Amino acid sequence: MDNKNLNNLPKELFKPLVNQENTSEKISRPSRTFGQNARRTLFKNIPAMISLTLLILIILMSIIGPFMNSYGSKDQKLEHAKLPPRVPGLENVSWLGFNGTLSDEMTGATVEQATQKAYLRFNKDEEFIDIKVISEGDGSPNSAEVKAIYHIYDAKGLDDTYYWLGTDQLGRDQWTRLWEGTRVSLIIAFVAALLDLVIGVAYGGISGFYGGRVDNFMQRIIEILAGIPNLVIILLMMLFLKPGMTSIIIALVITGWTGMARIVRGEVLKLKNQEFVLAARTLGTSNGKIIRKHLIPNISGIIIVNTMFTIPTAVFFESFLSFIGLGIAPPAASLGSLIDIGFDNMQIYPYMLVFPAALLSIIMIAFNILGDGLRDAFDPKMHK
Amino acid sequence: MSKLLEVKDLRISFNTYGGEVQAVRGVSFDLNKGETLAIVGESGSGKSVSTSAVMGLLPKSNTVVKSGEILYKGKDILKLSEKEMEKIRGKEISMVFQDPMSSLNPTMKVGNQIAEGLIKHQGLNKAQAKEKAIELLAKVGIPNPELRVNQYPHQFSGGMRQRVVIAIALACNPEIIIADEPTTALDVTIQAQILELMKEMQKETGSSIIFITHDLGVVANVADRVAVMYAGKIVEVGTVDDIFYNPKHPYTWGLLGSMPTLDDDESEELYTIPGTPPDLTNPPKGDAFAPRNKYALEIDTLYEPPMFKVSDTHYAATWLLHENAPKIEVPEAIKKRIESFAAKQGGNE
Amino acid sequence: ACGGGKDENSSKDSTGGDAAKSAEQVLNFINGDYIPSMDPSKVTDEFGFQFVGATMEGLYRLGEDGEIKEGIAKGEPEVSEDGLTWTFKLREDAKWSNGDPVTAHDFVYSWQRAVNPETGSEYGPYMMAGVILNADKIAAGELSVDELGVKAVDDYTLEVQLANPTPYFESLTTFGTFMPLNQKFVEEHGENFATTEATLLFNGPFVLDVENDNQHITQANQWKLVKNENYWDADTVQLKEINFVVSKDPQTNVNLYNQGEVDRAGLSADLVDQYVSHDDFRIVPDTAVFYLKMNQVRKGKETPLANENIRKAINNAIDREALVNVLNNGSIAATGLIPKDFVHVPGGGDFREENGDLATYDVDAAVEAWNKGLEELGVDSIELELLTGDSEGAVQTFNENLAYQLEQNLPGLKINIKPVPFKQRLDLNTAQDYDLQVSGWGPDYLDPYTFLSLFVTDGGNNKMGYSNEQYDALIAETVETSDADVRYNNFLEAEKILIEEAGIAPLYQKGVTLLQSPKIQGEIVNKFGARYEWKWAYVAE
Amino acid sequence: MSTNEKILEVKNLKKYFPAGRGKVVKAVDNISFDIYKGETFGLVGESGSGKSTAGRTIIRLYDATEGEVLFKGNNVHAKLSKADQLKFNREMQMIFQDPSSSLNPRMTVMDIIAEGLDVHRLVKNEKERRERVEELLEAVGLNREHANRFPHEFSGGQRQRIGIARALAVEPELIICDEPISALDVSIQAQVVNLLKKLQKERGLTYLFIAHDLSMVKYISDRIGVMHLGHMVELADSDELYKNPIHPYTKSLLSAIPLPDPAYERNRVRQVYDPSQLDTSEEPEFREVRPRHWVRCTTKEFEQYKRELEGKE
Amino acid sequence: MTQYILRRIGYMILTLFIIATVTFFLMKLMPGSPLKAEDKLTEEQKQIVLESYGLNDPVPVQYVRFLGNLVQGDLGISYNFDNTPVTEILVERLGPSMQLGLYAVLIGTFFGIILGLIAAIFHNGFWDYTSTIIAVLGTSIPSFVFAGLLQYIFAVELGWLPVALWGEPKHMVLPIIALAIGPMATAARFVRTEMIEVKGSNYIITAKAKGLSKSERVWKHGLRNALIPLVTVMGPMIISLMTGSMVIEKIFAIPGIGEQFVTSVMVNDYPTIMGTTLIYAFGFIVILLIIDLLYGLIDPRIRVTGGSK
Ligand SMILES: Nc1ncnc2c1ncn2[C@@H]1O[C@H](COP(=O)(O)OP(=O)(O)OP(=O)(O)O)[C@@H](O)[C@H]1O
Ligand SMILES: Nc1ncnc2c1ncn2[C@@H]1O[C@H](COP(=O)(O)OP(=O)(O)OP(=O)(O)O)[C@@H](O)[C@H]1O
Ligand SMILES: [Mg+2]
Ligand SMILES: [Mg+2]
Repeated sequence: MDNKNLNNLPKELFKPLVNQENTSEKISRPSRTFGQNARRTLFKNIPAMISLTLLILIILMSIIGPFMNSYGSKDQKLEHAKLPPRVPGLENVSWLGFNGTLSDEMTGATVEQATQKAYLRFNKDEEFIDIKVISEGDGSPNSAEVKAIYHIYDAKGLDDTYYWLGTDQLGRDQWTRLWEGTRVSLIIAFVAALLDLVIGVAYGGISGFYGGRVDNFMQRIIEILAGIPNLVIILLMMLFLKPGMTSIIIALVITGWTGMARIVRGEVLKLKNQEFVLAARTLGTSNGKIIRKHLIPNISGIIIVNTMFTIPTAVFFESFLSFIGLGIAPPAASLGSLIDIGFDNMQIYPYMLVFPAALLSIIMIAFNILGDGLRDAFDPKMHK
Repeated sequence: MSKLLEVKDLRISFNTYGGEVQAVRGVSFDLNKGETLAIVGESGSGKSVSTSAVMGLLPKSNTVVKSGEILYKGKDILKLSEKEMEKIRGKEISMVFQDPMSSLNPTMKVGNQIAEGLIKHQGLNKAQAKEKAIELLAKVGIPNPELRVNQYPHQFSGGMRQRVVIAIALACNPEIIIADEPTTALDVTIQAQILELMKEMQKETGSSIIFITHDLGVVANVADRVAVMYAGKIVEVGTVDDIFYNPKHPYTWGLLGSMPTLDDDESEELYTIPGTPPDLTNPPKGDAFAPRNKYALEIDTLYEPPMFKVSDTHYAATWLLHENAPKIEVPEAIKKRIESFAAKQGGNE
Repeated sequence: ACGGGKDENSSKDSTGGDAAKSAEQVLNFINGDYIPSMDPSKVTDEFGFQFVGATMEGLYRLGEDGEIKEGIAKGEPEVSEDGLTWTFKLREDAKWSNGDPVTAHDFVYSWQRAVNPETGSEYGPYMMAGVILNADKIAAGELSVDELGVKAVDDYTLEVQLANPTPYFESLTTFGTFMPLNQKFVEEHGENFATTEATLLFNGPFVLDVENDNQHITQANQWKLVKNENYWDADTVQLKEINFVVSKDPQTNVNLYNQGEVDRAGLSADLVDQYVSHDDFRIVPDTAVFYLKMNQVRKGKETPLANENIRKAINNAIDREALVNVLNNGSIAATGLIPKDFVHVPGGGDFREENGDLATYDVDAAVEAWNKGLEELGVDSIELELLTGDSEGAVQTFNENLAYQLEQNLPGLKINIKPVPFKQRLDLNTAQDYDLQVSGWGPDYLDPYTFLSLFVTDGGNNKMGYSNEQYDALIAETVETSDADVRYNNFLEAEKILIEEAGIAPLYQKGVTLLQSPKIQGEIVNKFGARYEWKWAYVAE
Repeated sequence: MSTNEKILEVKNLKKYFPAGRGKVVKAVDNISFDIYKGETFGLVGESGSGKSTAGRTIIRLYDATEGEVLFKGNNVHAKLSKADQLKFNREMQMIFQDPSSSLNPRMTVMDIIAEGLDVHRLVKNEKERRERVEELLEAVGLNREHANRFPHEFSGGQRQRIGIARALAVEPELIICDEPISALDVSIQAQVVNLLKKLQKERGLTYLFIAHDLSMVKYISDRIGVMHLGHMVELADSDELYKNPIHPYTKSLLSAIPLPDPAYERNRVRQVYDPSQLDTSEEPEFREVRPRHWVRCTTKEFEQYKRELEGKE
Repeated sequence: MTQYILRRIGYMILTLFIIATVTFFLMKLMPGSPLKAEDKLTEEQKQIVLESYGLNDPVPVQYVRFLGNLVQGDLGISYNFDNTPVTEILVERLGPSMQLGLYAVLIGTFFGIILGLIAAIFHNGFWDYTSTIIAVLGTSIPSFVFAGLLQYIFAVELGWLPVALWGEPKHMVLPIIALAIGPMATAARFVRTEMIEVKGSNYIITAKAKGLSKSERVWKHGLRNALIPLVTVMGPMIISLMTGSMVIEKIFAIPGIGEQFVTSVMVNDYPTIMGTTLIYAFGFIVILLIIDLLYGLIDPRIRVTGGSK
């Protein structure tokens, strides 16, 4: 507005403002709680939302997946053992690997020799084996190479049989077992994480809140626990308890809660000298109420985040236990036990490893990303 | 007096989740060689943003410079590349931050933190730079500088740390020192020492200082000229005497009135500015101060007031200065206070 | 060897191409684990026996097909009428690797040491009690070691007094526990004897060579067998060197084989499919037999398995062919306790063929017995625990299939698999705290007694409350007589009783699948004791 | 305003903190003062001089190392019955320095203010609770609509007012204000101070007002104590203290206050506090150099200060 | 300083003592014996053998003896390896594990730091996502799968490196890579988060105001401060890596303590389990002490000052 206009302003505008609104204390921002803000921030985090969706999907599948076909997870059918994945509709798209064939490359001095080997390799079912010559060879050892594709479903006369993810050595449907295994792994992980949470929060809370000698003593105990390798503790548990889910969970919890306790303690130590806690004390609020109303709500974010990171660790540890043979009792499966078996068959029946390992990795990645996302969401700095 | 720095119609916004924050909404001021310009205003009024812009310190990710130029010796700083800015920062224009506790790197020896700039801008070698660092420490009044250069910030008290920060700012004899609330975090006694130190240094080097604060006492102490900011704008600018003895803007009145003086009558209420500052994502139409202004006019809700000239050195942006506006006197409380100052001054002299 | 199903691998050199190099008498093998002990008196495990066997020589050595070959003893022993006094003539050119001669005193010392309670030997009392006169009493600390029935008539004549006529005594003397020891050397090293290469003394075809002489043998993960130039029959030994490394992962082992690092790699079941067509694929039969133990008394209480019909039902409900298919490692179905190709009945065929297929897969019979059993017990369902103690994939799968078969074939049966660490399974076995358990037994000498003595009432390995007076009497008689016909008749009879009343349910006879370089020649696979005999082995072009 | 009834007596109060390895920080080292009913007692001093520690020890947030605090004649640090303790909690309240950390970010303003009401069962039902909170909100100049909002939605000054409302809810007699305005903007400081004064007038409150902004303290307080390194170095009526500061530390403190008066500032001479000038011949004690004016000094200094004062008169 | 360390050592000894006691009694609770062929022996024969291990004494006597031996550095004789002191086993097996672990931690952290820095510098950019994905994958893929893949690709298919075994430097490459993935991922995440935090801190802005360039700010001012929290997590990580990874050691046929430990567990070799536990605990505590001292080195604020306060 330049000076020229200044003089043209109507006089009546220069009257004192009469109906001046009550200026006092207006808040223009919409009311949003911390939780709402956190949720908003989380919802805007695309990778975290993708992870969340994936996880929900995986959890759903672990419940309904086993019922999506007619096979039971424990039904053994040795004549159907080690069948590769075959999915109706996708079976004609050979590169997907869902066409129910096995293939291998064979070498020999001559094509003939290599072909014979290939027949030997695949039960001598010559009529169901396609041979593709890769290299003619010159008669020297292993110079000829052929690729054999074995139509195993046809060879076994299983025209209308489809194992979507193949079968294991006992002819059990991998799809069914994969999802049941996922369920078992997730239950172990969730329950372990939940118990970690309960014990860790209580212990860390008490340690941090009472401080001083109590704290010192409780921290020493944690230190001692951390100083004992968890395999020793787990071994002990395995001896005292029946092998199975419960003992795995207990073993996981016994070694796992200290992490949560440490974090909670740290937070409580920080919080308990915050002025709002002091204020509550001067009001005569009881300790219990201070913990419940003032401390816990303020560390809930960090607890949730930490739980998110505990879950994949538990899944992981369960699979390690399976790997060393202390895992879930057969015939039940877990992701870990499936991977363990798959690992033994890695080079020849890769599908036995690929699916459970991929699923485990996806679960791990998703929980990690979701955990990161939640951490951001609970960080007020990340709010708008 | 030559103009060292000219800021013209600077408008800066930040993109945030909550929308666009219009932090600076058309700020213009200039800085002459050797003078101290104080910028006052309440928290969030845009003091730091406008001065950080001069240093090119605003975060690149979400800052939008909507318009304006910042002319330093005739060059527009806003148009310089990062490389060119590096040559200006610390050498031509340097900065002292509010919080001496966090503005020093806790893991680096104090001496090295001072020497860095010297090595970078003056091409000194390490030994020379250290030599100079000791000199600077001595200059800002730190005893035992030879010993102190090799210590870490946590071994210094708050006041001493702020001295170190000042030493860093002074290291390359900059033309302009921007001090963003350099004493807010300090005790009164230490604040007084730091202020004395800054004035002394200025005398010695002839640098210009932009001094940001919301403590009017400090302003009275250090400033040659004062700019009062409100909601991203400068609402009044003038010499210290203009602002303190002849304030024109109601916001300035409020600021002055809300500070008790040692000889106030305790039974009287302090003069306050009601309400809260406007939300800068959605600044009000017209005069942003109007909603909190007892003396608001109808026009305030429609048009932004321009800068009215009060005197050659004194400008204020309030419709009250328009010729058509009703004559509104400085409120009693403020008037009384000014009078008491004058009386005391008389008494003193 | 003892019970259990631990797998091992070994293999030979297949560096292939280079003819000159392959003619070099060097082999490279993988060892499935560390050597836990090299002290002949203390050795208890497969690898210990393997390397004691390769580096030491007892009175005799096992040749092809269990044939007894001369060792330190010259010619056949002189046996007294009653079969209780055996006199061995020793060769005079046998030397220890430090040059000392090997004498009859070395045997006396060693055997006394093995039964001396202070030694803490486990195999000493086990192998010698009831065989050598007074061994049991000495081991129990009731007699002094001098009373052991072994004596050096002179430096090169050894006289042994047996407790019972033991027709298979010659084969026993090939066993690690019966190796001689040089008293001076052993006592010189005291506590440290047999802990490092420097504290070992050999008299066999090879000497053990660890890179660091002072490294604990048990901690070496690489070592060599080097031809022993002091061996009395050194001329026969062709191999210069056999290198060993410890590696446990089957996939890694096969990869090592394919890279030519080693000459033999064991194949786990999962790898067999991939390598059946490989030129070097081999199946090596083994004499270990695996069977299902059915515990009749658990923690002092009778289990449903005390009912004979229930046991019979289980025995008949097992499809052993399917099981060995699952194992996929060259194992064959076991139809009795005594393995195939182990011993022959006097003047006749293979013991196994002689006694026929005692355990058969017959679902109808199984169900019939099952229902009868249930009726007798007055229940309509039974829940049993199957203890498993091995993490190895194929064994686990095997157990799953076994459990599944039983559950499928016997309505109302529920089986819970309980996997525990290997050693812990043994502990639970000792405590007789299980229902079902797959257990295995490898022979310790060439006689059915090694198997059939297991299940006498309260026998050390019975641990399942099995007791049959007739069985006990038959077995006891085999100890007292040296008449081969009587003994074998008793053995055949006893096995029939055991299987027919389903004391155990035989499952399979172990086989080993491996990739092995064709250049390994002349290697003998023993039926007990040291698994491989390399004295006559050589590398072919 | 103030009466002669002592509401609080602090006697030789000491509060030491362990500083590891056997060392202690003497945060409050033997201070004594009384506060009369209805007055505002100001406590000033540089950062770390022990003001907050003193305040927190008085309100039992810390246990005293030594000495006693009598509130209405009762020893605060004695073992109290649950009922006595609750009573004490009602009668003495505290307002904190940091408006952002003194309110639980996860609670609504309603719950924050009502916390005291709940603890002391001062309301019978939800409706009454709501009414009380709204009343309090209005008393501190906020709107009743604010009750359901969360602290982060408020500006610093508003938050401080919520803190005041929380303290007021239990109708205390003595409020310890620990730098309630230090973290606020100038203009907002004035709002809060005005509010405190207004409430004092209306409700006859007594304040222990801790601050280091001396002009504000002077404005609000009837009497002022100056703390330095855990000691109380000077105590007097506020006018008296400003007019006749005696202790060199007080003098330097006063001379350092910047005033919003350029002309005055141009001429200001700062007095530097130099502890080495003090008499160290004996342990200084707190002495009354003139009625109602106490200084920590040695006998020698005592005489000297007395002389100085006489000279001034 | 010395006083501080001495006090810490006192604590360490106490903690170790408690751990030793706890594990001792736990082990006593567990079934199992040193016998290897127990099924072949009669009860009397077993007792005689057990006698030679001193296992027939009352538990308190065994405990006192155990402590006495422990003080002299004697951890007993393995149940699994004949006549082999546990100390011998630890010495032999710790070597390779520590070597691998140390290299893996060093290399992993180095690359992790680089990755984290790149991610932080290009916050929310392509490189940030890439390095975050690498880091998440690193923590998500089970190490045995990863080790198996490495072996398959680099040894079996490409033939660049040996499949397994131990002894020469080339044998270490694959196991180190497999082991380094974990620390790399952890370091990357930590450094990224910290660096982003540090980037916004006042002293970095001060450095910028001094005219320092971005790289100078990152390297001279940011890195050291961003590393401080990493140091705390490094402690447990180092000790768990240096005490061996059962999986990696098995797959690559490395004579390490991790594999040994699992074997000991499988065969109830209690003296070895105890010995390994104590070594682990000892290492854990020592590393924590070292970390604390290191912490002071990196962060002068925490430097444990002895003389001046
Ligand atoms: N990086 C940023 N992103 C978003 N908003 C910002 C950013 N920096 C500053 N602002 C906003 O810009 C406005 C002005 O901030 P500025 O820091 O200049 O205030 P100030 O006057 O310096 O206040 P104070 O006295 O508190 O330092 C504030 O509303 C602030 O929230
Ligand atoms: N909980 C505590 N533990 C140990 N030392 C403490 C504790 N609280 C305060 N101190 C120490 O006591 C001394 C006095 O602190 P206090 O907070 O009372 O000072 P203050 O005068 O309130 O300072 P400020 O103006 O900065 O608030 C300081 O040296 C401080 O470091
Ligand atoms: Mg600012
Ligand atoms: Mg304080």
